[in-house]
Amino acid sequence: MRVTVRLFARLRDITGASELARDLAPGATIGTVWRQLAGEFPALADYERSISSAVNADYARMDHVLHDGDEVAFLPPVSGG
Amino acid sequence: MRVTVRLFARLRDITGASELARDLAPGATIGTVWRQLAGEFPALADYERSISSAVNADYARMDHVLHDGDEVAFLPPVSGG
Amino acid sequence: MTPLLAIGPEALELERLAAALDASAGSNAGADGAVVTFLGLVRNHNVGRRVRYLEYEAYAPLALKAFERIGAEIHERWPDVRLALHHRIGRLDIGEASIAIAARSPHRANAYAACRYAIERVKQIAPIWKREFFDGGDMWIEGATADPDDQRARAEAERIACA
Amino acid sequence: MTPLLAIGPEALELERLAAALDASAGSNAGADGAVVTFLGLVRNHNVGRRVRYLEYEAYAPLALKAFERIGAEIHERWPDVRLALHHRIGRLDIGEASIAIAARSPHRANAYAACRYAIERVKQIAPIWKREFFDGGDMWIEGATADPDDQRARAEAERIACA
Repeated sequence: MRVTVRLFARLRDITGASELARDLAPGATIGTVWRQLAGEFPALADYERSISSAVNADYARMDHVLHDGDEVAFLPPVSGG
Repeated sequence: MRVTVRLFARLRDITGASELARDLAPGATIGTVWRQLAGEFPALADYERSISSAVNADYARMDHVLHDGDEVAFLPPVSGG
Repeated sequence: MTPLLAIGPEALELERLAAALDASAGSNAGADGAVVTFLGLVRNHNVGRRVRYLEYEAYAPLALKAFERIGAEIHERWPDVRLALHHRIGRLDIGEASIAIAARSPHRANAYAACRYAIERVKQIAPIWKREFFDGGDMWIEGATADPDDQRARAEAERIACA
Repeated sequence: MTPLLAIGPEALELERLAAALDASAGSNAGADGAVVTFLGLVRNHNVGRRVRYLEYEAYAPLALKAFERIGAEIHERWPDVRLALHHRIGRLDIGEASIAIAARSPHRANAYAACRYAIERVKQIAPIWKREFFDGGDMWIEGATADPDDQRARAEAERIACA
């Protein structure tokens, strides 16, 4: 299955992309995607404990199981307001 | 000596005047004026403990000694805002 | 130019207060990160009475001095806050604003606290009265005995402001 | 018509939020006695850096849902408050407003508390980031790890709101 990954702020700078496509095995979770990305971009490791994640524009935990066509987002600590 | 007395809100309704002139003996205080008015308008007695007073548009206590030409004001409990 | 402190019959506008604060900031305006404003509106009911309209009366010169005093208290307690405060008098219909306050500061905590403190102090010490015209009659509303030197009242306003 | 909750590149105006709240009140508008607003402004310095301008970025659809969640939390905690909240994105110069919040209620205590709570919660859970361009460089500002289910963070926002 295939998901779209959205990256924001410094995560986007690190990966050089605001949007990536990734192919996953069935049963993959948000965490699966994160570990895959962290393997490709070691600088992401800094964010291991501080990122939030979302699926289809709703907050979701790392153990959330993904489906084909999902939009996964990784969010560094926020600074709005 | 002569002072002007300003009355507001229900004090004005009770006395029927927003401004009165009063002749006073030397050494008279704000309290002197108040007791004089309370003698003329018994309904003012209700305000004995709740009024505030001012002289020349500055808050002043009842024992404040008046001078010729002063403007004395009596203020019922306030309700601005 | 709009003054920072005012009392009069004109309708109140937040934009005018904000502009007055902007102008008063001068070259230091860029240091401010927060503006908190308060509008007091005439409500259509009060303790079970259906209110038709209000009439506000003030001892205007003393009211302005009370506003200045409140501004000085705020300057003492929150030196980085600048304040604008306008009160309206005369007849006010339901939904109209009787008071508009704006507090501007580098940090939001002080702007919130000062804005709240200002309205509490106005209710304590500004020589202003409202007469309520309701279905079936009218009456003067009487709240606090005004005593600007009452430190207990001032402390209570600070407590409410969550300072 | 202006929506109550919004995120976009347009300049923020308090009057638009106030009008949106007015309109949303409908026939019940006359019951409200207080409107409290907050504007967050871009400051010209931050922890010793001279700031030139900011760029705000957001995950807009999730940001709107976060605003809705904050609105629901406020409705639960202060049922008589109605809220409007607009956040700006894109480049913002010094003194421009990045966020505008308005809370309207029959009583001022709830309007103040809800308005303060809203900005604290935005800083906790809205997926929005600012990049600071200062003399000598630029950097993404990173604040709180967004977790809308963190009840400790929510309790902290209530505490700060002095509720």
